[in-house]
Amino acid sequence: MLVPLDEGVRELVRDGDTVALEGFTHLIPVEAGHEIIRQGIRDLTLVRMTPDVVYDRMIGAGCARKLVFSWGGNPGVGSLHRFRDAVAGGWPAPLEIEEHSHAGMANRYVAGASGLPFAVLRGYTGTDLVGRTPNVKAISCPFTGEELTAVPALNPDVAIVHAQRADRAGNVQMWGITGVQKEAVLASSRALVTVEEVVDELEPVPGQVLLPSRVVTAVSVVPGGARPSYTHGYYVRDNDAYQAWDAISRDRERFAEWLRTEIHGLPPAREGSAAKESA
Amino acid sequence: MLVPLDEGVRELVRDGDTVALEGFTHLIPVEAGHEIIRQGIRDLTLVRMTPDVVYDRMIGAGCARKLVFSWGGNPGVGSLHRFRDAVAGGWPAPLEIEEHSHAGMANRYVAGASGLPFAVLRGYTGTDLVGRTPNVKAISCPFTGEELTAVPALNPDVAIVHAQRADRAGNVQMWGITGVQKEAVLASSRALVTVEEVVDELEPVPGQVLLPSRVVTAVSVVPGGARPSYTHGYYVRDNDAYQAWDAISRDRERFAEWLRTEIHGLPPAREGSAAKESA
Amino acid sequence: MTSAAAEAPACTSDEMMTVTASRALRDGSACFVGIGLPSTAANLARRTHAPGLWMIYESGTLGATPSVLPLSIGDGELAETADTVVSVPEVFNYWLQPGRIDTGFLGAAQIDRYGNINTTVIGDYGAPKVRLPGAGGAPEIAANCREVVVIVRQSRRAFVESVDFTTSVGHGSGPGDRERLGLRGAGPTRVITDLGVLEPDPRTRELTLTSVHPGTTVQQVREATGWDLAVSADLRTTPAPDPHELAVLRSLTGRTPPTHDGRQGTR
Amino acid sequence: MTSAAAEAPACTSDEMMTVTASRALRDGSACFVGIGLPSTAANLARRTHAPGLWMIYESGTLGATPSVLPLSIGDGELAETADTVVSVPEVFNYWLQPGRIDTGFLGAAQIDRYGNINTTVIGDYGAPKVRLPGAGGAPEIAANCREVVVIVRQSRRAFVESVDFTTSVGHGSGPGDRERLGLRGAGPTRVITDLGVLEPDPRTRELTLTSVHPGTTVQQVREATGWDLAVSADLRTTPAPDPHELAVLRSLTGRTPPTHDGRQGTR
Repeated sequence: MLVPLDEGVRELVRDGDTVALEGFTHLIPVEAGHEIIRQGIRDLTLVRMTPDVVYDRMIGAGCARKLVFSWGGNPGVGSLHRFRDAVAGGWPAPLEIEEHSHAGMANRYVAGASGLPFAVLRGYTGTDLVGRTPNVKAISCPFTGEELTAVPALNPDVAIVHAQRADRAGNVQMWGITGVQKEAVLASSRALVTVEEVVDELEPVPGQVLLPSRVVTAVSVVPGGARPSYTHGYYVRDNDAYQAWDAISRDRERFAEWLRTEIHGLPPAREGSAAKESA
Repeated sequence: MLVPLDEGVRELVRDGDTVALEGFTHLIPVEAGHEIIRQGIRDLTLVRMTPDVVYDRMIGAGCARKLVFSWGGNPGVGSLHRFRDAVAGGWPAPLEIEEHSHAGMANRYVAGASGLPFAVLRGYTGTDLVGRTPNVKAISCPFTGEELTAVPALNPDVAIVHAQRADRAGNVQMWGITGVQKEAVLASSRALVTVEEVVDELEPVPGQVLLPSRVVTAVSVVPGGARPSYTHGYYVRDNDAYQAWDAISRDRERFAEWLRTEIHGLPPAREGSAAKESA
Repeated sequence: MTSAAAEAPACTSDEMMTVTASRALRDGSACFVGIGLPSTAANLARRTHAPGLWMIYESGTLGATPSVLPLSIGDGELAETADTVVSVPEVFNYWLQPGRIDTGFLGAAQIDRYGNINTTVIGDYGAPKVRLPGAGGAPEIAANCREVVVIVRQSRRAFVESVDFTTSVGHGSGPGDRERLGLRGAGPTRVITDLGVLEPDPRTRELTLTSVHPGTTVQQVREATGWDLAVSADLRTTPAPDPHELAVLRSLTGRTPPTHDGRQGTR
Repeated sequence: MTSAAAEAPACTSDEMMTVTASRALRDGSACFVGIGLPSTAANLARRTHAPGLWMIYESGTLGATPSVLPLSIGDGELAETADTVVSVPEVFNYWLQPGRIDTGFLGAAQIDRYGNINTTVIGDYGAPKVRLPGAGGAPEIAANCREVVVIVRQSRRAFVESVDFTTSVGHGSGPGDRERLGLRGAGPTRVITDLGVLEPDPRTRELTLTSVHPGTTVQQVREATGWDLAVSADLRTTPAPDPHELAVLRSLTGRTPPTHDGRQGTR
């Protein structure tokens, strides 16, 4: 149950999997994403309502074949340049996209968590999202005849989320803004949770979401594992890092250098003088 | 917003309304039900997943025309005799019934709270519940073709629930087992909440459900308003009262006497010697 | 040790039934628990061979570990001792419906030879002889748990050729019916009574006597059954409760106030 | 007091736009707030004429009262100051979808004469000129809020004859379209720009200039619009920000770290 992050990723995430690293601004499992890059995992279908810098990095590193999402941006800053480059420039590989609205994605996870093949909502109608994916269809209410929208369940192979803490049995506790993480975990075949710490007893906290250990496949202790996003009660959001990402990610070479030094821990490739400061 | 219970019931509950007094063993709005009896409100369609002694009393007192439910009993004791007598004996008035499963009722409230005309679930299939109401229908998944079950939304005129406390603005806080009360309130046109107390500040509590004042029509302070059920953190369940109800409710006359003395505060009708101890 | 059964203390037929039901629960499994005999059996299992049993009550308490038997599915102690308390819609939609629960325990007012259950009405629906509490969580427990264990006292009144109302589907009218109806769990795998244990025949799905409790004859069981009860070629005698099981059971029920009479089926 | 406008301190066109947007929010109403200009306007309203404004961010914070402008829809201070934090599915299903929200604030990369909005892509979907963040909460905000207010800087690049992609439906292709599509909210009732205010004509649903900001000419607005912009017969001049509004706005933005550049539309 409690495993080092590299082992957790190795055992749970396979080439070609559909993987959801969820988090809504808060509690984003960034370190787990970095580990996926480090292990060179390929052909992933990445799922997330709000792909941000960690998906930008994974896409830029060539881990993804497809992205299923509803809003892709660098929150508070602007665009995701690696995402844009993959979509518009096919670099480093073409990226297939399937896009939805937030309401649609949230309900797809709910259906997945509920063991239903689809969900019903008032949404999408009249938008051009409808024509771009077979995964939005009309459905009639069998009682009123009213026409509504159906979206299919999302059931990823693996959900990866970050939380404040877990106990030794693998029960996981998170609080603050908890987004759609419970549904993502319940909808997935396997779940990897990175946590700030392991404690003997999970003292109840107002607003908590508790994931019972039986729906958690593995827990890895990764203090700071959500940086540059934040962990409520542990550390705040590093807004400068989001801003800095804009410049790093604009340029393919600068991004490649960042990958080399920051993710793979290799010495800088371009600057002879900096080569001694290996990470 | 803050009104005495009699005023709250008078303003929110009208003859012929569809009314849901919800509560799942815990936090049952018993006193509000008694006030409905006291005011002689008639022709109600009563909705509740688990009608228990308070609905037995309301049915016996002639408030109800119809009951929509999924399990009607005296929890831990046995049957509801007034309910049985109304269904089988038509006393004091015939009671129309529409019955569902818990999963169906819960999802009907969810659809009502969500502004959808229906909900989808895996349920009812193959049971005789299906033939007894038009409110269960088959529905096909537009993606997989799989056949599932649809139930229509429940949108009562009034929801009545009991909670631990409210603040002066009418925000309501409940915790412990909170059942389907949030959904019942959100699904209804009006909501009356009885509370143990009003406080200046609602200190967050683990496991709390908060109902923002904008979905609450009226709050009435009714200490002990859930007795003989319980209010987590305030008082425990009066198991003897549930047991005692079995004997009181078995007999029409004994029930009528109970109504007269306990609800209407009149002197006992049958015992000359007890007539002086008016309530 | 080989003479343990012979040395077992005398016990009532209800105790025999409850202990046998408790043994049906695997350690570490998840169990959807109703009030009454199912709750007693589950709490007994948790205190004997299955300390890791994960009990869900339909009130929303996940992983409750009560110190006394609850009187209702919504007792305060269930909430206080649970891993977490969720809403009622969440219990049914996120936990029961997707098949996360290994064992569902159900009671019955009537049960037929295919394990179909009635908890709604005896007699005609429109003019009932006895109006029962109704469905509660049972139809979806029967549909969606990986397997269902039914606990019911055996009599011709309860074990009927055909139920007056199908509240919860067992094996329908025989092989292939659950699949045709799209029910994803295995349905009733055991019916545990005060006289013995019935299991669906693997081929016909008809409930078949596979075990009789000590001191009970096959003839007694057949006489308490409203259809021509099949008897397994491999009929066993149910192992008697061991002293530890009985002691724990009696301690549990002894701590339970008298308002709890244990006859409430699924709640 | 009659010369208040004349005495108003000089302000930027963005300040003019933000103050005008804030005035669109009624005290006591519920507002679905996106990051950037909408959030700035809503927080300004709450600190001026609408102290009872109930702000919902799509991260699940209901009734947040942040002391500084949040940098994202999921800032910790939103959770800390909210009446309650709910899950993302709950925000959309229990709060937005049933029509409980009075005003939805949206940004736009492109907007057409019927108030239809594009935040998905500039150019061809398969070979985009600019790939934008996408829909987020916007399609259902536009469908289900009682009314929608759009805040967007006015230019021919943004105000186009026809959007490249309809992310969120405004008034479709004219009268009756929202009803035909089953959209229950009123749709965009105001488009507030740095030059003026556009409102749908009650008859044609076409966006019509109803107010110009002080110092702006109708000609300037028409030149910044990619279609032949209709002008209301009853054209007004937008009241300038009063000193209190400006002081509060500047205090708010002054407390906000520089990473927040206010150009992120709906988040």
